Amino acid sequence: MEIPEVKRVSAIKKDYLARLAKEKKRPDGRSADEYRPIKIERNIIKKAEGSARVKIGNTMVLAGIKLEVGEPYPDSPEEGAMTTSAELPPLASPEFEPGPPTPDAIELARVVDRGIRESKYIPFDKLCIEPGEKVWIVFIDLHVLDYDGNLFDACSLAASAALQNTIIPNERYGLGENKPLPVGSPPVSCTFVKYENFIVVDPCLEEEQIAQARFTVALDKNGDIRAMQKGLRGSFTIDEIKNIIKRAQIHAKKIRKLLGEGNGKENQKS
Amino acid sequence: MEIPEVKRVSAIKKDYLARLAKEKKRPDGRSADEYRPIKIERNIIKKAEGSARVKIGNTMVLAGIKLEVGEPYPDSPEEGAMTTSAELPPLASPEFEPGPPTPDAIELARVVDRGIRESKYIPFDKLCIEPGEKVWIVFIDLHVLDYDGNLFDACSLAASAALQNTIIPNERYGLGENKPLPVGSPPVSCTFVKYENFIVVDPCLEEEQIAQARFTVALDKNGDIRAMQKGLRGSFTIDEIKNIIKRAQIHAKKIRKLLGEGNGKENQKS
Amino acid sequence: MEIPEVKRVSAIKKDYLARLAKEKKRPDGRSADEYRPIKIERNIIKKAEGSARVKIGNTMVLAGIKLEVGEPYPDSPEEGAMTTSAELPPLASPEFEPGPPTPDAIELARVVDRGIRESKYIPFDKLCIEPGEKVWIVFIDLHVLDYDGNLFDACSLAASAALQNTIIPNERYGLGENKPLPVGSPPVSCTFVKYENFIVVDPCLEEEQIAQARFTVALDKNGDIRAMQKGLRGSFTIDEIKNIIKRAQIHAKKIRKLLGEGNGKENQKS
Amino acid sequence: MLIKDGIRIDGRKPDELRPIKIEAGVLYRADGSCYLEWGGNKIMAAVYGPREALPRHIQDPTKALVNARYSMASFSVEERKRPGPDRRSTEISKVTSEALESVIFTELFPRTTIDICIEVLDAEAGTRCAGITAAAVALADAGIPMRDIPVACAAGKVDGVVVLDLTSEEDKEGEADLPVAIAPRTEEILLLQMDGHLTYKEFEEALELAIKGCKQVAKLQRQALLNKYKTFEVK
Amino acid sequence: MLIKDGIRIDGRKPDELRPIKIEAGVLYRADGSCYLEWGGNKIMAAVYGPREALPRHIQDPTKALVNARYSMASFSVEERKRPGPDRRSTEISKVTSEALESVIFTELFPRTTIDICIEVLDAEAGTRCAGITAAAVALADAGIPMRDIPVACAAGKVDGVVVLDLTSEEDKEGEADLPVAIAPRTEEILLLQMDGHLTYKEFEEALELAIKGCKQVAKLQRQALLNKYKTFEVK
Amino acid sequence: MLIKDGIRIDGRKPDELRPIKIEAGVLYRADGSCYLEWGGNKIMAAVYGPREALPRHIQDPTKALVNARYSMASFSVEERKRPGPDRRSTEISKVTSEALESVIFTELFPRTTIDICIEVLDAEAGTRCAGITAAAVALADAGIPMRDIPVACAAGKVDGVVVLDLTSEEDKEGEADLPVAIAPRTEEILLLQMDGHLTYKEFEEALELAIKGCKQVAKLQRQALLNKYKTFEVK
Repeated sequence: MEIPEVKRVSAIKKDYLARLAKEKKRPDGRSADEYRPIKIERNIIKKAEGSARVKIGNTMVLAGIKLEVGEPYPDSPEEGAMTTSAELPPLASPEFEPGPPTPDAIELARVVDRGIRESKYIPFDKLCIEPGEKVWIVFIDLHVLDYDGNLFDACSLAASAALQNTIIPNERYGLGENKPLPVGSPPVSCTFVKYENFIVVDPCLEEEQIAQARFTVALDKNGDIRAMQKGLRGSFTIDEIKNIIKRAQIHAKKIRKLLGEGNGKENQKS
Repeated sequence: MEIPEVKRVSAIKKDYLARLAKEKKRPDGRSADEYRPIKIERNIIKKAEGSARVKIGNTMVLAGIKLEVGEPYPDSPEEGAMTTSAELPPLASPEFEPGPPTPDAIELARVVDRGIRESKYIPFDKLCIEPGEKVWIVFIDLHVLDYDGNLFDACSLAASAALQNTIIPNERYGLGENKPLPVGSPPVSCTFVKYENFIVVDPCLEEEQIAQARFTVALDKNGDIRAMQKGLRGSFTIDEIKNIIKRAQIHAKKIRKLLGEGNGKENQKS
Repeated sequence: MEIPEVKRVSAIKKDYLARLAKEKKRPDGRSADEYRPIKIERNIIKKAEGSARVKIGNTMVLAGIKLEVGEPYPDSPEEGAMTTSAELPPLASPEFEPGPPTPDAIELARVVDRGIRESKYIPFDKLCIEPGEKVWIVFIDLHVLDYDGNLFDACSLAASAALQNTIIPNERYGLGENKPLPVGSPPVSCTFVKYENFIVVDPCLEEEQIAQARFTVALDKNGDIRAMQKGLRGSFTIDEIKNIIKRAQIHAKKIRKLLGEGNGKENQKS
Repeated sequence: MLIKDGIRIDGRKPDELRPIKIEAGVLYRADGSCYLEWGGNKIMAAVYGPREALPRHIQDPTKALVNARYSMASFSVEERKRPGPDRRSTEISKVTSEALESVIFTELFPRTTIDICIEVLDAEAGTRCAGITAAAVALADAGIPMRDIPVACAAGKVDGVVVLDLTSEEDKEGEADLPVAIAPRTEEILLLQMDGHLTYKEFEEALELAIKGCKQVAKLQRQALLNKYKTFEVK
Repeated sequence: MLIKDGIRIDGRKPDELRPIKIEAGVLYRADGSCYLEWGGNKIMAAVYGPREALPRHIQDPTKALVNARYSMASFSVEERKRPGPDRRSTEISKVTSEALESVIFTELFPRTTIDICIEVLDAEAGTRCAGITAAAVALADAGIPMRDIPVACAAGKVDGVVVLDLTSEEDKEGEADLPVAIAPRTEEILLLQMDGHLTYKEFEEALELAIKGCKQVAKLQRQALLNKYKTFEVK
Repeated sequence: MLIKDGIRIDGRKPDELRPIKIEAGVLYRADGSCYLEWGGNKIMAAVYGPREALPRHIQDPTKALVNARYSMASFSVEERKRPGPDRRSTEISKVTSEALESVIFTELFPRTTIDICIEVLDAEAGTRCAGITAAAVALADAGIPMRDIPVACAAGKVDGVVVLDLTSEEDKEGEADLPVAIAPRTEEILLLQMDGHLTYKEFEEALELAIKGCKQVAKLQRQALLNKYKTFEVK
């Protein structure tokens, strides 16, 4: 049982943000449909099979990919598997505490996981080593380093970028030469929050602290929906959700370019 | 470390029950040797290999049986195995809390387990698939749904009834056709508590809350003793225990009939 | 996060010990370089493959050795393995609590482990049963029974003594006759603490409670260093550490005799 | 092939619900409770509270905490589930708590907790929607003040067709699953999750269908609560 | 065959105890302690308290909490036991706490806890009775006010014969095990467990034998406590 | 053979450090932070506090608690590490906390905690020294009053030669590893661990070399802190 984050925001700050919202203004001066600057750095962890550090404003996350040989699931003997974990270490925020994953961390990891899985970004059928016996297991570990809001998009982007430069470590297992992990076209995640009936993309921490509802949608290269998640204790109207998805489709196209996608390149990869 | 349940009963209620006890009266008007109404429903969970819901008064428990193929113990390579767990979920009582099994839940499961095991209700030698390699493991899961006292008898009865209609899921493991789990004659458990020197069968919650000592005995079809457990921090005299067992022998005969036993049927089963 | 032990000592007692320290006196009248009486009893646990009880003053620990057949590590397929655990049960001190190993217990076990491992006391290459498949795993379990200071030396000594009389239980695994575990020459551990610039060997509990820094060194039969560990939040000067090691070399020679070492016997063993 | 001549493998039309049975006030100890059968699902829900939140440092001086716990019995699934929460049930507990808190007047009960227990006894696709639906009835049965009674239902896509209330097989073999919870009076969306593949147009269609389903289920919820009070009158 | 010509495999008669050695006051730090050897069992018991119960919310304002913890050393059994409590030791801790609390004047020490630690160092059948017996001596050694010194002993059935104080082999191959703890002055029964198969008549016989055993062990307990005080006198 | 003609396998001389890069103040949320690369190691350190120690019963009324937590990212090593603390990291957290507490004026901040987080993102031998070095910079960056800035470096023995700052291969194949942390102004020893085999004379030589290494690293720490303040000036 967690005390809602909102409790920790002073009443004065809350009032201030509410007044801004009524004028459709955000605390950092952005428009409702403006992302903070996004920066992707790849291949920064040598021990990982793939890695990427993503910054969205002051938020910083690191995704590391490891591959291990394991047994396939009985119902898909010729397919590899994937598991996604998120760490919210005390390093990244005064509110994070050491210990096993909180419900927040679990939800975060599972939403990122669904986006990747449902967009068929990793072709699991190409990760079989020996049918029914040995397949590659892809471990996606999301490590938050600095938390200033919007972990869903930062983690999703970091995972996608890290998978793009991931190596299958055949040599470590005596299976021949290392080669790149084949990937399809990545999902792109866009997150919005609603407070005082103001719906904004890419919330910063202050906005998340007073947000009543959150909505994340993961889109594929065609703008089709692959995963969605409504969060927090507020609600959305049907029209609000439809509108959010349309706004997300525009953002996703731009973000996709940062991944080197959206210009025909994705065909070469798959 | 648990705070004794008794603390939670108001002094007034305690006094009231004590006055009743002195007149050999119980709070719900029963005599010392009267069970609440018992109701058994079988085969109610489709996903389980066997199941039964038992109500004793307002107390309601659900037993579900699952069978899995596993390895035998090294010292009994040709015998199946059994494991019994009890869940006291917060659904069933304002006092139950989520988390790993409490000492109360562990004692409950182990006492039910001993009754079944020692009465040789499940013929483990008939649960061998491949000697030393593969045997059936019987999982008995006891789920308390409504807690108004006497979980020992309700859980024991639910487990016995559920095992009576359990299927060996050969098909799921490609081992031929499903067939009924062979069972012998079930144990019948009778529980008594003592408060203010008044010893009553089938305690309701109010009685358990002020009880000084508890006694459970599991009897076979001949009235022989297969398992016993004294509980709580009070004591019994030797004569009280002898007397309890004799009373239990009478109750067990009646309860056995609810299981379709006690009329020669049990011979057909074994 | 632990509250430092020192908090639990009254200010009066602390002052008293500090005054003694200025006169180079210890609370139990020993000199700075004097161990309390050491007593070793071997072979006291029948169920263990090896065991020893060590008393240093009022401190009492029991080491029990178990051997099991297990898989070797992939990078040393022809070598046995060893694992060392320490239990600080509530039996041994009013400050110890039940639960998983505390940082104190983990540090203790790891320092004892390093002394044994680095002095090559157990010849792991002689513990291979079937290369790459089966080796002996040596479990060293350190059980503290009475805690009056200096667990590092007591546990190290108990482990060394227990290993000296350990049997390889070939019979239990159908591998022929039992035979003694081959061992080399044991490490000897000496521990010092510093308080009020007074550095003493073999601290008793009162001294540990006010100690600012601790130093443990494990020496081999030649007086060479095999493991060291500085502990607690104080510091040592370079000269203090050099001096401690020289003092330890003298103590270790004496303690080694209690293990039946130091008189040429160790050659017969290896 | 999961749909043939417009009929699904269990004989339903695309916009048809599985059979649903709801009973309110079935438990003796709980402050409110509900037993619900929905297709092959069997769910027991109980509500305790508002009661003092303990330990005290978790209390919110401005409102009640809403704490739903979704749990599957170990025998409720094909392969026995190990007791205790896993990652999936932790996520479902979280989104369920959030969806239900939306409608509760929590500010009436500062420093308290409202505990909602959802036990899945038999599982066959759609347990989270069934759980929310049962929990909402249990909340009403407990007399917790709410601005509406939440209700949940999933839509999805199977063989290219948008359908209501997926079975296990449709969930596994189909193209998308969209569980939705709403406050039926205002049609506000309290919970929405989705995995699979939907075009924007298909999403609009599926959302509409899910809301239509929710409204049908809402009638059964109200009937169940009414039945309970009728029982009282008869006595 | 475990009994031949009325003699058991370890040479004992049916109503004979294994050799028992009890020593009180063996630990320096504990408020009370006892070392006990009983057949192949070696047990160390310690008592701490009465001391303030912490955290405070567990305090009982009317009496002391009695909290026994039975624990087996990992090297005390044939196959190494993983450290930490398992289900068996949790149950034994519970019934041991209850049995010992029966005789302690807990109402003299409200808001406190009396902690009893039982460590099985070497195990060979009957550890729970040995543990209770040792813990009772440690309680007396700690000066905890009790209305009697509890004592425990098991009886059982082997080869159809009711016998006292089973060995491992008799426990494994035999027909029944009946551990009993009593307050020896009044013969009240503080603990009674049983598994196996006994007719009512056999039970009566076994109970009588167990109580007889308890009374013999009780003499050794009192002697151990006396020895400790004698030691003081000599000094 | 790890040393050939006085040159180590990575081309270094025996008394040469691996390349080191230190950056202070790299995180937005933390009160102080440091990013450090040391050979193949990449470390992020953050400091929070002094802040009220909670729950209250852990507060020390005489001083701040210093609580360092060393943690390795699951992808920082060859074989994926399971998340969460293991025995090795628990020990390192303990000795790191003790080493850093040595220099902090904890008595200025009673009832508080100073939390130090060390995350190893990429690991290649010597992570505990790198972690302490980074944490010390983060403490200074957070403005925690210290009597000196701690610094750590290891020496060791490889192929019979005493060398500075071991690589993974040297650590694995070499004869000894001696991590040392000091307060560089006074040369007090705050942390010292060792495993392997050193004669007393070799130890003296290795300790001297480690301290020499520490002092070189200390210059880089000070430079990093200076760089940060310069950045402020420029702005």
